Amino acid sequence: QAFSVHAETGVTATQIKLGITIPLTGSAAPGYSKIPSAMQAYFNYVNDNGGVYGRKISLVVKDDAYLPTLAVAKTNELILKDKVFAVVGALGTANNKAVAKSVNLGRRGIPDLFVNTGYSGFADAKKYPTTFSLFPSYIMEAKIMGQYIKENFAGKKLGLIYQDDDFGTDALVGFKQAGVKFDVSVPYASGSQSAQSAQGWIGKLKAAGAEVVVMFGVTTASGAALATAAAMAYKAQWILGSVGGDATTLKAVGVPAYVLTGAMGASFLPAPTDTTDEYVKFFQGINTKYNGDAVFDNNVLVAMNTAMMAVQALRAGGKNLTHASVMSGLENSGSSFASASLSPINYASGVHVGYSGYWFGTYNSAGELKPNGGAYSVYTTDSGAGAIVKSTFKRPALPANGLPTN
Amino acid sequence: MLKRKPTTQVQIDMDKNIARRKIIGAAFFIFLGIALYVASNIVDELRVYQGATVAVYVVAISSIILLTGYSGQISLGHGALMAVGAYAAVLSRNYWNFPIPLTFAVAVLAAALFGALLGMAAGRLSGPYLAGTTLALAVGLPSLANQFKILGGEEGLTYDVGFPPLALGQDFTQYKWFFWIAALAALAATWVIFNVLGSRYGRQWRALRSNPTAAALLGVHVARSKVLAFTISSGVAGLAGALMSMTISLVTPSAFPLSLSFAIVTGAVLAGVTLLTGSIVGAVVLVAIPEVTAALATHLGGSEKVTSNLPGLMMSALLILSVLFFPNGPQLHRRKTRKS
Amino acid sequence: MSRIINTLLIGISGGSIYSLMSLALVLVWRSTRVVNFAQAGQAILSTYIGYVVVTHTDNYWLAFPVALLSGALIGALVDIFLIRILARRANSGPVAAIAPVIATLGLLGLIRAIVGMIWGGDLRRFKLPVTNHGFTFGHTTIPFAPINLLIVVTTVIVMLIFSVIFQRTNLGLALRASAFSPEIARLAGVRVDLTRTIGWAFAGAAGAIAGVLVTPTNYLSPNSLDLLLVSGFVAAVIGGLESLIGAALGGLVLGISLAFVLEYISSSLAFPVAFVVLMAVLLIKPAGLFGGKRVRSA
Amino acid sequence: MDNRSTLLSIDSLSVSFGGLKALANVSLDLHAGEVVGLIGPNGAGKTTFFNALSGLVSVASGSLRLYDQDQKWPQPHDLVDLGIARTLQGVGLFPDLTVLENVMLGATKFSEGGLIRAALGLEGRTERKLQTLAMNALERVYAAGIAHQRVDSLPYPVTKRVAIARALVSEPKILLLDEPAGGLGIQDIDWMNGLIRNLAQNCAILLVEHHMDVVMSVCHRLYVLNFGEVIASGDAKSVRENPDVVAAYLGTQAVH
Amino acid sequence: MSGLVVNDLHVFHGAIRAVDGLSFSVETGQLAAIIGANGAGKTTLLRALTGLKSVQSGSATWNGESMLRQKPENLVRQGIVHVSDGKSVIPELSVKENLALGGLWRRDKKDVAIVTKEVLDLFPRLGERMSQSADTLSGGERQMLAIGRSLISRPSLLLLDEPSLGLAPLVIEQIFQAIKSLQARLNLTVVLVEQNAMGALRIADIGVIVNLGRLVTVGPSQELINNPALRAAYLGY
Ligand SMILES: Nc1ncnc2c1ncn2[C@@H]1O[C@H](COP(=O)(O)OP(=O)(O)OP(=O)(O)O)[C@@H](O)[C@H]1O
Ligand SMILES: Nc1ncnc2c1ncn2[C@@H]1O[C@H](COP(=O)(O)OP(=O)(O)OP(=O)(O)O)[C@@H](O)[C@H]1O
Ligand SMILES: [Mg+2]
Ligand SMILES: [Mg+2]
Repeated sequence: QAFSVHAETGVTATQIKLGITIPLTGSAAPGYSKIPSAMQAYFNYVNDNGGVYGRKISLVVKDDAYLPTLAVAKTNELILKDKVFAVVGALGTANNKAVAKSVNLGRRGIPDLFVNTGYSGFADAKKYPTTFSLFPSYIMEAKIMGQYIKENFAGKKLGLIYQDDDFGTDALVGFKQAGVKFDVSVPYASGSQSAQSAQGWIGKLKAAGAEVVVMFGVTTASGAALATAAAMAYKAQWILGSVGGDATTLKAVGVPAYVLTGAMGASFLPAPTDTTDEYVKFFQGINTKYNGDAVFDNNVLVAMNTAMMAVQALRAGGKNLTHASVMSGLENSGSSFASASLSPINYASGVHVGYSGYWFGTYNSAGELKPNGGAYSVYTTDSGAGAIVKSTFKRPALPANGLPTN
Repeated sequence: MLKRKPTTQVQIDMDKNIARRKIIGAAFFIFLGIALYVASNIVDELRVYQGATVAVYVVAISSIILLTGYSGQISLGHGALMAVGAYAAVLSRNYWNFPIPLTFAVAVLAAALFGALLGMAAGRLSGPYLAGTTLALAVGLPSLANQFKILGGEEGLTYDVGFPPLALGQDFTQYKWFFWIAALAALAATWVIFNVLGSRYGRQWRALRSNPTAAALLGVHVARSKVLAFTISSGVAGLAGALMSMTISLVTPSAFPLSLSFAIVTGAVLAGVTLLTGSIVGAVVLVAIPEVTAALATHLGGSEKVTSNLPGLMMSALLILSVLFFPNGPQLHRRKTRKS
Repeated sequence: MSRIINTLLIGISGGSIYSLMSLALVLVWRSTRVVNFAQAGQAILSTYIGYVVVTHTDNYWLAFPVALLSGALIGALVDIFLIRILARRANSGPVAAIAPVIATLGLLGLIRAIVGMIWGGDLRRFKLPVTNHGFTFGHTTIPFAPINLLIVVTTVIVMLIFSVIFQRTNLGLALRASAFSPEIARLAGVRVDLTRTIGWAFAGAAGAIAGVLVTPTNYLSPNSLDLLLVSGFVAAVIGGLESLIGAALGGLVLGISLAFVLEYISSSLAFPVAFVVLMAVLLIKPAGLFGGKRVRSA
Repeated sequence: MDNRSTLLSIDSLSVSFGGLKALANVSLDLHAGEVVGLIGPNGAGKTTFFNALSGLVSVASGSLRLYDQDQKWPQPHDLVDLGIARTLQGVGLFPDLTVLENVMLGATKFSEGGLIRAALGLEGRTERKLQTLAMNALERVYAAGIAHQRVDSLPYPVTKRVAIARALVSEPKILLLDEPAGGLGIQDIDWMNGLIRNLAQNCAILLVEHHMDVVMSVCHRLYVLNFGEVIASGDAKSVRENPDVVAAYLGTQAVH
Repeated sequence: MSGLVVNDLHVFHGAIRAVDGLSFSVETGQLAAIIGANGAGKTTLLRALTGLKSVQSGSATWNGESMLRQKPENLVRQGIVHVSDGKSVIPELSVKENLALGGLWRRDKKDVAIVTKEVLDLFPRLGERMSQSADTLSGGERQMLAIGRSLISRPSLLLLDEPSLGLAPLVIEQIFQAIKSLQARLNLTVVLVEQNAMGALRIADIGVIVNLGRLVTVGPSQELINNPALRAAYLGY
């Protein structure tokens, strides 16, 4: 392969420009709006320590208010005006779909790294050649959760609350594949969640006598459901999906600690409050020094973890950084990247989905998600008919000083 | 006191007037077409893309100008009608593989039909009641997409108008293709609206807007005429919806939020509500302001809390100032002379 | 049977919140003939002010009047600096009908941006004044809690106060006269500017009450009252915009219909149902349940 | 009984608003070539009579014959096709349209072609036709010179004439005029007198007016309404001297 | 100087000089009829005097104090009440409420009650329509309502813009008589703008004839009636 003489767009001798579209304003902003600055915090740390082969990373942030039209417009600005090298961590299923197709990142050959969505469609590397997902799909999550329920709550009456859009309907697919049937399921329209509507959900669950309830919705919905359940004296074993299970946010939306205690959650990352975890501890340090000591919640952890993955991807692209070199670097060595996730990373030639597994835990009275059985036990699967297997993956240790050396 | 012109002289003046209006109109559209063609070849790709968005907004704003500026009805739900058009277009494309122009026609017809039904139901409503109904429509309709598998849920349906024909050359980009399609559709749509507004239909709408009773006594079927305006406006909105979906290659409920409905009404006000040519100004402002304010916000700096909200702040402030100080849109002089 | 009653209770407690917001919208409509889309913005700002008080004093009952007063003040300022000028500048032609819509939408964006700048986008929690744990009879807990009772009672009180003011006092007559026909009201000696400002202040206070009552069971963010604005508006239109009783009833009709549809038909139809309920009411009575009479036409 | 053909014949028309009986058993005939005045105190029901005839209020009872045929009470938009045109009390023009446009609206029934033609810009012929008709009507009220001015820029007396032109342009057989001289100065009233007499050559006119000099000089016959009932009818002189009319309406010392 | 004094008043509508240097005065207790053709500037004059229209230059005083640049609602409190032309009632309110409006600002509620009763005696039609909304009134009934409301404000200077507009002859007579008797009984100063020149001059003490915004002549009304030149040009008899 010939060395390209002139540098790729967005790369100079001293700088690599990355871009992200994410809601900073509007109703989807709470939580997600923390992501860019947390990413930038980690990048700044890396920049202060020599950058990526001497190049400093800068992140251009665009507010898309969670609207596909704006996501396309802003990504166009990122690419055509700001001339970023790659897009990293862009959020939202519809947004990413629209961007991938309309801006046509694939045809332009621009890497679309670590999209922040559980949409299973991006697994199709032929259709989306430059798109790399990081998170397991919602189907995987539901499949694994279904397996867990079958193993642990056989014979109990099962209830489900889910967001009535792809997010939730993907989950239905997963549960079906896992062979779990719910005795009662309560869909809710995205945006309609509130304490008032939650009264209706809980009423239905209560009437059906559900003993185990899976909550597959956003945090404001799971918050409303939990708080209302407590208010209506409804007791059940709750299992929260990864999207709606951030304890810090749940507390902020008014879920008292005693309500959360005993509920279960699924995650691929360690709990953001788990200071015994070396990654969490390291990122908390970065957060204090570089991120103005923002509240360290799941979003911050996700952001910093994504940023660390991005740095490794850029390093994998080599000194002579090109779009192609980054993507082939990810395909070739991505599976060995250091990451906080307890799930293995699956990147390989033609495989663009990163994480594939979940572990289950129970919230303690301090709101920390503690692994069930005392130690992390991760199950992995794929979005299709693949089996659900217990993972033997051992997470790579945190690189020295949190600076990747791949 | 009143000067009288001989009839024949008046007659000639009138013929001249009609002819002049026609010629000016046609010349305007031809000139615009040429200007757009030239422009699409010299500006960069980002501007071409934005040009396509402007064209989409021109169509959407025109639909509001027809509805509000002429027939006097308010709609806060045109985003939903755009959704109807977009879904109709994408379904006809995905299921029957209709050619592109035909999908636009389907969009127009479907949205017009929907608008007609809505208009008939809402025909007796006026002012805030109509605003309220259409607002509820804007909130209620897009989320219905999740109820029907065929509509693809939140994830939406891919709307692919295909790559530009090879005949147009190698460096004819996808965005230029979008732009051509959108601009052509916008020209056609505004030309049709221009004609309708200049005809007796436009006259009737303006009449019933200010005095429905007097209009009825002149033989105008007020309710029917209002529904007609609603129908045409909806059809045009449907076209705008299909075009918008083309530019993002996707039809999804979240592309038609309440803020879209508000944005096009805003654009219409910036355009001067009664001024079809103003729709271009309104559309350009809608596309340009977010970019300009965001750039300005980055330039001014500050904490993230501040910079992320600054564009919204400036946009809103601008909006308020413009209705306060240019309520009649961007035109420089307004005919308000009273002759004694 | 208990299912029906539970659903009804859910509807009532949800509906009374809509009623409060709808009340605020009706108050503005009745004093200036403007549909105030910024109402949610004004309410959110007052609620944040209340939030500051609550977090500093840990006393909800102190935050309540502070929010109420700041709501009134914000309402008054909006009238003085925006609506008055608007009434002078955009008062004829088709633009007169939508200029207030645009101006208040702009104001909504402006306030949200300001709130976002000051407090950021994070979700925040507002202390509950009374518990949200449902009343318990024997072994059953009903979905109606002291907080719901508080909301319903406050709504009724607020409504009564404003009804009396509007229907029985000189101020009420002045308010209506100024709204319908400022010039003639002036010629009759009514201090129109002041009166309209008072109307806006009342509405601001009512909106603030809605904000501080609904937020404790949910959470606070710059957008957290958006949903309420839409349902409040729908409720107000159902009620006919003219009458305060209509506003309250509109809220209840909407709340109860939503509760029943979500319970018995599908729980994901919240938004379409709001539209259908509105259409149904307006088809039967085009000017809402308590709308004005038809004005003589020739 | 008059032997000229009866254009309009209304038999025992009643209209009520809630409890208020605005018209009670009003019967009225209008013959070709006639100018008939409808007078009476304020609130007697004159405008309501026009409104009932033009479908703006609903009729409680009573029957309508037009051109010697039974006729349902019309809807407002049917009026023009029935050969009836009406002016509104006050002015009732469309203020933000030009004079010509206002009058062209009155001629809409002569237009051809539908929406599609209009959308494609093929309406030129029809538009020209309407303009010609409108200009002719404006000529008849001596207002052709101001055809291209906006109505809200006109002096009041001129708007009154435009309003009449707008009614005329549909070539009605029956013209209903509601206070055409209201608010006019002396000179303009004289002028209006002449105009009405002139118009009467082409159509029958039903006239509501409070200016007695207009009424007395142009009307062939009068009906007097009071509290919704016809209290007198006949020629001008007999009505004028009818003591009931004097007591209810004219007053002892005629102001004009 | 007591009474109403207007001096060199100029009021523009854009470029139109609707009132173009008008000067005249009305003494306290007098009834002045302002006569002129359509568009003469009569309405504009009244609107300028009561703060509804801003003036270009000139002065206007009532009992020595300037009336200009004041809000209409404050002028009402000084006893200066204007009944505007044609539509001076609020159609959405009931007759009762329209009447009440005139007395809202007054402290002396007893007197408000008394004068309300007087008004209802003067216009019994209104009494029959008290709870009806004003939009159902006939043109004449509305005019009565507007005048009635103005009286409830207990004016000392009453400015009436074409009160006879659209009224039946008998009612015009009644209203003119009512104005005349109110003037005498309450020592009211009245400025009466009228198209109905003869009717107005008959009850007026002085007449002010305007044309195109300028004063043509001012004088005792009897003199004006008897002046053949004026009769021909402005009064139409
Ligand atoms: N829509 C309505 N609702 C209730 N009452 C009405 C309505 N329209 C008219 N009226 C009443 O009916 C009566 C007749 O009114 P109408 O307007 O016909 O009088 P008019 O003879 O035209 O009087 P004017 O000469 O003053 O115009 C009046 O007492 C009026 O108050
Ligand atoms: N709002 C306005 N804008 C522009 N010009 C106006 C306006 N109002 C009145 N005018 C003009 O000012 C002049 C005086 O009008 P004004 O209404 O004062 O006359 P008037 O004597 O009251 O007439 P009328 O007897 O018809 O009521 C006229 O030329 C009129 O066209
Ligand atoms: Mg009448
Ligand atoms: Mg006047």
